[in-house]
Amino acid sequence: MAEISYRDAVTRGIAQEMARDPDVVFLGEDVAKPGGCFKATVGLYEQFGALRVRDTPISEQAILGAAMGAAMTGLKPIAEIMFSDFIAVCFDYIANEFPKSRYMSNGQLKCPLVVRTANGAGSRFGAQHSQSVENWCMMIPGLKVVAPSTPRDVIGLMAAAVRDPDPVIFFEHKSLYNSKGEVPDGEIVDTLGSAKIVRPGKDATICALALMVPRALEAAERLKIDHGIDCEVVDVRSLVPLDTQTILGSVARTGRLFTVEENPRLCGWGAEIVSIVADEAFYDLDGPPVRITTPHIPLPAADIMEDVVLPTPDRIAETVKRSLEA
Amino acid sequence: MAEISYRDAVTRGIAQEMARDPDVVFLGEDVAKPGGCFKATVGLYEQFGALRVRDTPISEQAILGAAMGAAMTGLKPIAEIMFSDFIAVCFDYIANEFPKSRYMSNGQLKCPLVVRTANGAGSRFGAQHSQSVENWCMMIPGLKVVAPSTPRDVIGLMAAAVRDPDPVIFFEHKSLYNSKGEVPDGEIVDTLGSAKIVRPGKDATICALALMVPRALEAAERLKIDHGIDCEVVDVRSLVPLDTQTILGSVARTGRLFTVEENPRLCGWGAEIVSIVADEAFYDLDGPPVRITTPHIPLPAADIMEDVVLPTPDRIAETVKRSLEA
Amino acid sequence: MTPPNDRTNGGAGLNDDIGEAKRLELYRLQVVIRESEQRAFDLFLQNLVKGTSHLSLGQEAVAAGFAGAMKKGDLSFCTYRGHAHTLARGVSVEKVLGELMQKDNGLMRGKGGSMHLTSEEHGVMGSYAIIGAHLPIACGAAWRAQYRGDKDVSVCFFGDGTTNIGAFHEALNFAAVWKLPVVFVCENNLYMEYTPIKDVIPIPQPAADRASAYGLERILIDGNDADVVYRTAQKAFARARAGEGPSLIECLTYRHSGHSRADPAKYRPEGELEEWKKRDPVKIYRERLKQFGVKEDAIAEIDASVRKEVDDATEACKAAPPPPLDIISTDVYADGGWAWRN
Amino acid sequence: MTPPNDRTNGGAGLNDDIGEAKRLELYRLQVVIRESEQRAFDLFLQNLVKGTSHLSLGQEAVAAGFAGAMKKGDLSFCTYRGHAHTLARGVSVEKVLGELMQKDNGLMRGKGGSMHLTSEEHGVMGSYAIIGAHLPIACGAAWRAQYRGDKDVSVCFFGDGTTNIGAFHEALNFAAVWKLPVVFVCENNLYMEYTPIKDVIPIPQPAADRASAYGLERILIDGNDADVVYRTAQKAFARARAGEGPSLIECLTYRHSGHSRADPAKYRPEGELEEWKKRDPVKIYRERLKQFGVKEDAIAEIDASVRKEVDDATEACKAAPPPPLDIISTDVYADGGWAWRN
Ligand SMILES: Cc1ncc(C[n+]2csc(CCOP(=O)(O)OP(=O)(O)O)c2C)c(N)n1
Ligand SMILES: Cc1ncc(C[n+]2csc(CCOP(=O)(O)OP(=O)(O)O)c2C)c(N)n1
Ligand SMILES: [Mg+2]
Ligand SMILES: [Mg+2]
Repeated sequence: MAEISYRDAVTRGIAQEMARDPDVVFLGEDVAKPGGCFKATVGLYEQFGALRVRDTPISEQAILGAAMGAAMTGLKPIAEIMFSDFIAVCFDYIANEFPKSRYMSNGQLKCPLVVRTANGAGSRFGAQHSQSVENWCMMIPGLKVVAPSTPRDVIGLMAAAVRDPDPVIFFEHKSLYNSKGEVPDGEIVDTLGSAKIVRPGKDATICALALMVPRALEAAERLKIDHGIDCEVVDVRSLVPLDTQTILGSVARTGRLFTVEENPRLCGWGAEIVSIVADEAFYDLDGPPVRITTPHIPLPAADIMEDVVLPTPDRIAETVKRSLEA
Repeated sequence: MAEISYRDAVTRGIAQEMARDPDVVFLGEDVAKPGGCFKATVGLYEQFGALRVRDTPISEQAILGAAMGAAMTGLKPIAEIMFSDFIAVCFDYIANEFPKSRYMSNGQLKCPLVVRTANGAGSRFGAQHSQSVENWCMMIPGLKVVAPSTPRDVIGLMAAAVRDPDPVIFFEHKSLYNSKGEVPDGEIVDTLGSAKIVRPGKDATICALALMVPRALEAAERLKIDHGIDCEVVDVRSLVPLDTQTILGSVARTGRLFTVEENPRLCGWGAEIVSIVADEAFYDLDGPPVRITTPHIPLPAADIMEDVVLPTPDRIAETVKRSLEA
Repeated sequence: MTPPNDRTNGGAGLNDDIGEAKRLELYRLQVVIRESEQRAFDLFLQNLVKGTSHLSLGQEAVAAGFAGAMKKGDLSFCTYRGHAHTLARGVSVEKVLGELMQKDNGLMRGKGGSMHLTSEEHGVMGSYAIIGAHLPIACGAAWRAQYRGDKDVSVCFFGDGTTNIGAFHEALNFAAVWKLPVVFVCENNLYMEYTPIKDVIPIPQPAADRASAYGLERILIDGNDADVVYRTAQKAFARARAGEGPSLIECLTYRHSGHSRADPAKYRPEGELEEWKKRDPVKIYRERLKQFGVKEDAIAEIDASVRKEVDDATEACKAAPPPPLDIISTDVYADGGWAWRN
Repeated sequence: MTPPNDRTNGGAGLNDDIGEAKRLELYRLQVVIRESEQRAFDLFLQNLVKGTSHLSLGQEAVAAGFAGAMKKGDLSFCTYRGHAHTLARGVSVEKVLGELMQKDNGLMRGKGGSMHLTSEEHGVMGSYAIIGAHLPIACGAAWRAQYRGDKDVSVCFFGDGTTNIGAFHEALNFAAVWKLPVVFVCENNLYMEYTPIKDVIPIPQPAADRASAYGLERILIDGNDADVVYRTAQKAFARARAGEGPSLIECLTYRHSGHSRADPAKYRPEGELEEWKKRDPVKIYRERLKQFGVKEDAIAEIDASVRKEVDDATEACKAAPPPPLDIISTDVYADGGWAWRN
């Protein structure tokens, strides 16, 4: 057991898999000698060498295309897209190539790769470098999508993603890189598609992801202390596969659902979860399911503005309280 | 009044606006001399000339980028992306450029343009040429998104889109190009952001879009005839702005909500509408809100398979009936 | 018709380095493509081909010349106009026509459709319908070969119009910098869908005139002469296998039919098709065989056997059932299923 | 340091076609950039610059030379490394620093941030932070000029690393085919973020060696000599205004600081920075002025007045309030609001 940062967990997670399997290769912009623009891959180049850890030109389509071709023919590539916003410049691979080739070929082709990318706000970078875009991937059939919230999950889910035979988009949260957490020694391998109840509770279910998990937990603490409201917090962790069992089970117990999303309002994963619950557990619900999101706007750069648009523990607590009391 | 095809309505809609305003220009692949790959722009080149109707290289990023630069500096471009699936190769403009420049510049820059594109299934083209991708746009703050279901709406919404000061993504449905409808003579100008109740009813609300509108109407007829179930059908028409008033109003009357989407299951506009209704009109609901969608799969090419994966009138009617009877 | 600035002569000098066996193979491949594509067109007229289809009538020499030079293990990456390349790698006519007719005997049992022909066992690693997408993918397959020390080559086919899309540029640069064993083959058939390529480029040759931007040799060849194509392919493959990096080859050719099934190709200037038909690759090659002493009989025998293969395939496809509906939900994910939830 | 293969000489031959007034302007612009960028760095060290920032220290001559040749109405399209170009068009130091400090007096009142400097009234039509995105956008603005018969030119600045992204290729081809009045300016500062450009291209010059792929002249100039830049810009603008189409200009230069605020630039080989500092554009230009007989006094006066402007701006920014929160929900849509529903 040791306390390490989310940033170091990325390196450790990749290193664990590269050490295990010589077919795991890693490519991206400035990822090798420089160790990545978030310094989340420092040392991999030295440890695994120039053939397995490769810097690329600024050519995101080439990066993802190359990863796909390599995956199709036997390697297990991990490709970095520096900021998740840049998925837009290589979205054809995400939307039309990775997720469709197995199906279109009637199972002849495979695409076992991982795209890891820095997602989310909090760095005052403005509208083109701060987005939470996990929905851009969740809505595409054929992809798997994960977004860990702790160093331990980073390692375990990275291992699961690398070992998975399908394309996995792996969202790391920029504002969590400096966060720390306890991590067991030795190999860690998690499974995709399992949510975690990170705080049990009986009055309401709060589903959160990535940076929103610590915020939901903080809100839950306050609700308990200030108002005696006992929330269950679910770290969704994996959007596809989605652990609907855990979520539906929790709502069955609490009778209320809240989702806390960093992404803008329309068509987010929160809407998906709300829709599933509203359809399949309608009679379990004691009141309206409520989404807490960033408003439907591009993200402002200034700290003072960025801080108020993302869901905060305050806003979460306030929304839950108001809704339960309504 | 005349009966014209949806295809001809596209031409007429564009021609109406080009005739009105010399700043309206039109560009895309094979749109000029050849009149477009769906023959939906035949004659515009002859009518408006080589300076206003321009063929481009196969360079979707250049097409959308050029449209944006022109829009920013005074023109009102209409850009064609031949199949909506190809939005993936120029998604940066859709996701990061068009919708953010006004905001990031604090209102200094504008982006009044229309991207029109052929959306949807039914042509047996397979997974990369048949998708319904209106959600790829709906989820992006700063865009407006429309998808007409009739020739009249094509013209009226095209005019509204061209005159709108914001970027509008205009989804034409491939499988509707041959459909016909009555269209009044003279100029037609609609408004963005208004849904239409195309069939009043009291037992359930069915929200549908584009090709799903005639199918929902057919299902409603059958439900009435076969089971005496009286459905209200709402043609959503505009996803952004979204006419939540009409939808919430309808659900308030009927007590039940169904959405019929062509796009794959996760994070669709149906989820958004369900979530809004579940949150804001929870106590109006007499039973679970239900989404009827294409399953979460890439689209198969073969006719026999394509026909069963899209929501059919049968499946819609069956789902509504089962749900109302549950 | 631009006279191709050949790097390699055709058969003019009676240079018989290719040999009769290979020549007969190249001929056969071209006839298989010709007959199959012609049949596809006939079946379309009978309303038996569903969806779209993009024929390579007139472009047979490119597919045959490259496939003839490929070894087992070499990989093909094709476009929607991929029937020819798929057949050239040895996939049966029945499986190809079956897919066009969206029958259960199709190569992907109707799940992919004509634009996505794939036969992993023949090294046909997919046909891609988004312009340019497969160029980077071919780079990735070549990267694997380089990384593992495998000696196979990835060969990526695309059209003239594809040279203007971003992915073309990214792939060429990437392949050149990493010195990948990939061969990019531009089939310049003078048109994109309905617009001539010359209207949308500022240089005469869409691919060849860009080779230098990637530090590559300018290669522009007669794509209607299978011998020229074959020899060019051999050189490029040898270079790739020797670790010397990618090649970009522009093959001048012409499609005899429209862009896709629905296109009557009215945009062609009068007489253009006729001019090109004089340089019909199958005709050229038939002459070539005769020049090298192959008997008319032997040629006729190939023609007949191919015809029979295509006839048999047609019958088999007509008789084949449509795909069963239960495969709709298979192979979305690797576990065989489509479940996105537990 | 690659010796730039100049098309146009600097001031060596005492060619005074530029004239003293313009030279003083070019000098002043460079000093404004130098002082403002240096100040931005100091403010960052004091924790007063928020978010990221990308300085152009060492690259001042490119911004000054182009802006000096631009007329009112000409449009600039910049990257995240856009402070220099924004200042060069006449935007006040206060507004730029205010945006970096995310204050209400910032150019976009903090809504955009340092990477998106925009001043429509000065023709700065945005700074773009997705590599390559603005090249097609600049084409569009140029298309409008062509369509309307306006005589303005769109000038698009980007880095060496940007030449490998798809949008670069699409824009260059598009501009060349449509003969658009757009000038593409590649500031080759030898590095992308932390990786040298030479590691990721198969040719020596990322932009110049690709000009021929778009039928354009190869233009590679000394980007540290504002006179060279200015003369080259003038020629390209004249060509654009005459309807002769785009130009692609590669300017060799060097950034003295790291890629962005957090980068200590340890990846530079020893001595490289020192070599380039010998060719510091501000130093070169100060010498140039002297060569042309400008008095030390006059130079010192400019230095002092710029320093004062930057000091005053700094104080104003420090004193400025943060933006009010109610602007968060303005200008998502043209009606001023953010409503996506009724
Ligand atoms: C990204 C993208 N844009 C547009 C299309 C539509 N499209 C299909 S084929 C084609 C023409 C391609 O021309 P070329 O590359 O010359 O190939 P050819 O069809 O002549 O073999 C176009 C524009 C597409 N499939 N993908
Ligand atoms: C599409 C995209 N990929 C990657 C990045 C991250 N990034 C920002 S600046 C940069 C380096 C750009 O290098 P260059 O074009 O030489 O410009 P310079 O920073 O040297 O001025 C990179 C990779 C980005 N912003 N957009
Ligand atoms: Mg072509
Ligand atoms: Mg650079």
